[in-house]
Amino acid sequence: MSFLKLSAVSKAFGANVVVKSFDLSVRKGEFVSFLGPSGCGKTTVLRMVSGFERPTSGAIEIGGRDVTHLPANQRQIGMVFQSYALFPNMSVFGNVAFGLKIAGASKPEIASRVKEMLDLIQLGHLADRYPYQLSGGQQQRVALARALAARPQVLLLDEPLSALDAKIRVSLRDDIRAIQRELNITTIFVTHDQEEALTISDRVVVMNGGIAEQCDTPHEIYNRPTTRFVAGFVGKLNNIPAIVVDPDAGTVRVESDVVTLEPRAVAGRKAGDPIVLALRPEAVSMGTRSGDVVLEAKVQEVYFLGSVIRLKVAAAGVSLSLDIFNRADAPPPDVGSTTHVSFSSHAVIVLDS
Amino acid sequence: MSFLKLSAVSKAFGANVVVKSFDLSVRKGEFVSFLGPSGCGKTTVLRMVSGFERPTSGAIEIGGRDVTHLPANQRQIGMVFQSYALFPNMSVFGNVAFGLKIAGASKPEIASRVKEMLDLIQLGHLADRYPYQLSGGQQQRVALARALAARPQVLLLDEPLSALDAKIRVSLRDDIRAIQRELNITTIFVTHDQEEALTISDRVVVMNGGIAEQCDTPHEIYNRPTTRFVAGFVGKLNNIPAIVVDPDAGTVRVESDVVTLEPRAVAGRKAGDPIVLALRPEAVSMGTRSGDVVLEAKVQEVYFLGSVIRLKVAAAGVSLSLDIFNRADAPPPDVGSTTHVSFSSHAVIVLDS
Amino acid sequence: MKKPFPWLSTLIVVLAALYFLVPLYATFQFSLQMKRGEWSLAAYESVFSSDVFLSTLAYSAVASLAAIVVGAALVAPTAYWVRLRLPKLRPVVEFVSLLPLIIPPVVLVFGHIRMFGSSSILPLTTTDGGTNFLLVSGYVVLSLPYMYRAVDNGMASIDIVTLTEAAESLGASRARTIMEVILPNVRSSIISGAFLTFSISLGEFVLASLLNRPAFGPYLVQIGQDRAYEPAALAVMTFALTWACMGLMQYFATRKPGQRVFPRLTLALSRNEAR
Amino acid sequence: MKKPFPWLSTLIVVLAALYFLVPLYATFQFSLQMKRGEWSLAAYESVFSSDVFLSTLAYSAVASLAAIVVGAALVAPTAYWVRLRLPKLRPVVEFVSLLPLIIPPVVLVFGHIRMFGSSSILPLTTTDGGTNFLLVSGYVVLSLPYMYRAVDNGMASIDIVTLTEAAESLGASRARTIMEVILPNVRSSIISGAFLTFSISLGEFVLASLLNRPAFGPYLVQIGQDRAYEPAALAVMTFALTWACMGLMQYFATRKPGQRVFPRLTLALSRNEAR
Repeated sequence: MSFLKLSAVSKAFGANVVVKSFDLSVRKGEFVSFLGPSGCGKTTVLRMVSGFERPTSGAIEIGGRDVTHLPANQRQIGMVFQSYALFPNMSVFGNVAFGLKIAGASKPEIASRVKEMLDLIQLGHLADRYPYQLSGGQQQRVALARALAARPQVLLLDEPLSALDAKIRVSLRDDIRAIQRELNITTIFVTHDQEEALTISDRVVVMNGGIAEQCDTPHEIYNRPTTRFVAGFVGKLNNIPAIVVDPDAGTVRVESDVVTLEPRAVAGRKAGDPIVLALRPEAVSMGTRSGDVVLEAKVQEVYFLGSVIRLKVAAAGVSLSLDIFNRADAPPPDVGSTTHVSFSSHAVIVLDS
Repeated sequence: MSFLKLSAVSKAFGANVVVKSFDLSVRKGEFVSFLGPSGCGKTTVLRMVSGFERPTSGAIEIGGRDVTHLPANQRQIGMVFQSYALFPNMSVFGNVAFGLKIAGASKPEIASRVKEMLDLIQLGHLADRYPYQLSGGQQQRVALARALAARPQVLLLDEPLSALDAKIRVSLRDDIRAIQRELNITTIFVTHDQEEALTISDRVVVMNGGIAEQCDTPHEIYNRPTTRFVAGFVGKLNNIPAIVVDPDAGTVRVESDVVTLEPRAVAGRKAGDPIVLALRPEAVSMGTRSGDVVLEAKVQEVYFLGSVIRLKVAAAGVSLSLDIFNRADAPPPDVGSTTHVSFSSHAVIVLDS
Repeated sequence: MKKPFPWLSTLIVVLAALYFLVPLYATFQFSLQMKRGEWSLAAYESVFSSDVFLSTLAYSAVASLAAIVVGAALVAPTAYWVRLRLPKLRPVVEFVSLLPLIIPPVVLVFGHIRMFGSSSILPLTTTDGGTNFLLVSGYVVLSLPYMYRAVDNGMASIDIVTLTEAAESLGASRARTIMEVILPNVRSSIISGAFLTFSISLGEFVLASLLNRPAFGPYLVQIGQDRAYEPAALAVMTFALTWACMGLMQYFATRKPGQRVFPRLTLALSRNEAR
Repeated sequence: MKKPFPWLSTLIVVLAALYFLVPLYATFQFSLQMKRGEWSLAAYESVFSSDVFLSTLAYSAVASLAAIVVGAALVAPTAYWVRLRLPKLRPVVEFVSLLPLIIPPVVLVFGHIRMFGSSSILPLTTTDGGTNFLLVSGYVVLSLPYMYRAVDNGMASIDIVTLTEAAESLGASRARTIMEVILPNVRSSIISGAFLTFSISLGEFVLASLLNRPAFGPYLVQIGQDRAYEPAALAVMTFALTWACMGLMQYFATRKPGQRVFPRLTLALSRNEAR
């Protein structure tokens, strides 16, 4: 049962087609992220759902009702903006109460609902403050409470974390997710940050050039990208050139070694075809014991990121990135040292050369 | 042999002491980062090295010469600012040539040196552009070339990456490090981002309240923090409450289990003392086989970050974070499932309760 | 680097202050000397006892207030609409709003007289009401640059587009958005524009004189040519009045809900300490 | 949401345009009718053949240029120094710079006459040179708000403090920093301030008239009272001149090295497309 439904929605500004025949079904209570580079159309789709832009063609349904031609103020949406957009002339209480006042709620009703929302975002003690007296993170929490107060049908988040510092970004991200689950509210979240999208979502829609390239769970998007764009845009990818030896046996040649993959990975290719074996950095391990494919390697760079150490090694004629966990008792390998790296042939994604 | 030396440098603005008796020795060609929260005095120290602020007391030496009372324009420094600060009225060539012109270099000398610098930052083809025609990342590269063109004695970087997008931030960070190594230039880098500081530096100075809390290699800072502030500020830390059982044997009680640590970790404590066992998320593993301390745990939250999956589990009466690598063939554990987590007693940092 | 004491800039600030204050003080001193050999407020009494003073002041005050009402009613919705729906036109509208600043009022009046003179289709200058209408229109035009700038700056500081969208997403109608979200946030800008309009219109000479209106500006000039001590008293009073207007304007322009009176100074101070 | 055609705003823009254009057109038409029954430039010829026209125009032009030079020399270093070293004083300096806008020129002149009159220590009004000096000083003060705003806005847009530090870190002396980094980047702002000063001073009436100077403003008003067709011709020419000034100002104010002539319009258009 889809609660929010976009059917073949397109949007053109003049001759510039920004969104091309976009389809999406979102279940009640689901959290869906739109992820993509700037200009990919993700914000335009959100603005069409909110009613700030009108689709050139296609239809939008919320809760079974066609809202395609409904103005924004009749759609019962809650929206959170990148710039917070709190009303500067109103206190925190006034901001959160605004939607309820518009809806004609009674005074005691408003007071109790606002208190409930402020407690939810843990800012009950700041009800009398004005927006300019709050930090960015606090303002965005209030904006979230304001959007949720009037019990909207859909919550729309337009890069709500982009203006915040790294630490606050992470903590507010977790809070948004917790609140969304608690209220079971259908949510669309627009972001250009892949970590945000992967962490927070039930499903991620990866967009590019106005088209939805893939729409799936974070784990699938990351581990089984269906298009080359998704594979390159989400996460880091090592590309090892290889040549198909025997497609039926699943054997390919990497440098001078012959490696056996699952036959279905090279299905449909001919012997001698050049291909690319794509591997995530965490799928490659130091040493010889972690997989069935072992390569000789030379350490080129060591990036100490904190909990993770990212190594750049030369192997199979290319430069590979691999991630290992920091160990307090073992400093990272030295630049220039030689070692072996290994990976499991199951972890390989085969792409065209 | 220290090339840049700060001796008991202090700085007060009126009654407000921002930097307190700061000592530092930097070797020729070393890359040192100042890391700390905003207001910790890191930028003020940098500005005293550059000559934009004058120390209230103490002395600064560069290359064996006392520069404490030298104005900024006679210190032969190269500085890169957060806001790029390119001269808008000059082309890329003009910006990079500015310092050389001031130094009185000849025209052919300037032309060849500017070309060399622009090739170094891979923007040789944009010499005739003006700053407003460049992206943020390109502008900051030009600013770097401008700072290096006149062969300064010290390179000072004041949060040069803060204004850039995540992806460009990472790639420019690696480029800065590579260029710094190639030129072997003594460098001070100010940042509030711990990942930046850990990745790029030979040594990191963690600052707080105008004081250098710890000054060591990234690996030491991260794995062997000497103060509670450093332990909490750099990286994420799990805190498990425990009680000392026998300090000589190194035994402590966690919940109802007795755990044996290295005796030196609890040296100087008495039986019955409450302590905190601090652990990095990557030091805790799923399952029972990765260490000598095993705890029962229940999965509370799963954050899919991409290459790393961060789990929050309830164990030993507290909430623990632990990091595991993503596996394409095994989805992350479900929220609510029970499991075991284990860690090595060597990885534990003992802190006061 | 040490910060040398800024001699040059201090000198300039002191000179600028002297340039205002010394003439003012001289004028003030002179205004007290109407009675030979003693300090007195006689000049001020003389001014206040004049019927012409009171009537011209009242006339100009009413005309200025009318100009404020008309100006605000024209400018505020235009600026809002242009920012919301026609951002491409903003440079054009800004340009138009600046025109009155550089077209000498004389030209404006010639145009009006030609347009609405006794031989035109709409002979406004032949009646008192018509001429008053022309004067107010002229004041509206003269104050347009200041009013538009003030209101537009006010709107620039609050991101009108996103606030409008936020209010709409919460169910507010356009009218309610304007009344409860937009206007309260630019009210201080409109008020500061109003004070500027008031001070400009009150002492205006050329327009009032060419339209032959019994306004305060021509009265000031007339007195300046005929008397000795009264003009000094008038100058001092006008100065005090405009100073008060300016102070009120600053107060309203920078005030936020629940904020102190001199927030900008406080802000600058605290920003400096934070480094 | 669909965007309804903005009737209200279009109406306002059209009305505002009419308010400027119709009188201008009427004036222009009238200026061509000096010879009965035919269109001619006779009014313009009559104006240009007048010695007074040429001499007053020349006098005012020279006075305006002097005011520009003095104003820029005062304002640019002050604004730079205040931003660089005395950021706390910025609200105060801005406030002072706005004062001339709201103190009627009449008050300024009274102060001057009192201060520098025949009975004062420095009797400037008794000599031609002294009175000219007072007039130029007055123009400098009158144009202070515009000049300061223009230059200060120019400096705001380029982060003067960091650019100064960047130049210093590269070894530049303060003088070299100002000449090669600061001035080139605010030159366009100074020029646009200069054009505003020029248009304000050229047609100024009250100051010139009270100081009894042979300036263009009083000549305009005199002609307006005495003649019929010439003032119309003058008005049209003044309008054309100020329009040209304004166009040049916009051009310089928005130009960047290597940029097109109407960058702001282009910018607005491309920004809209980017969404």
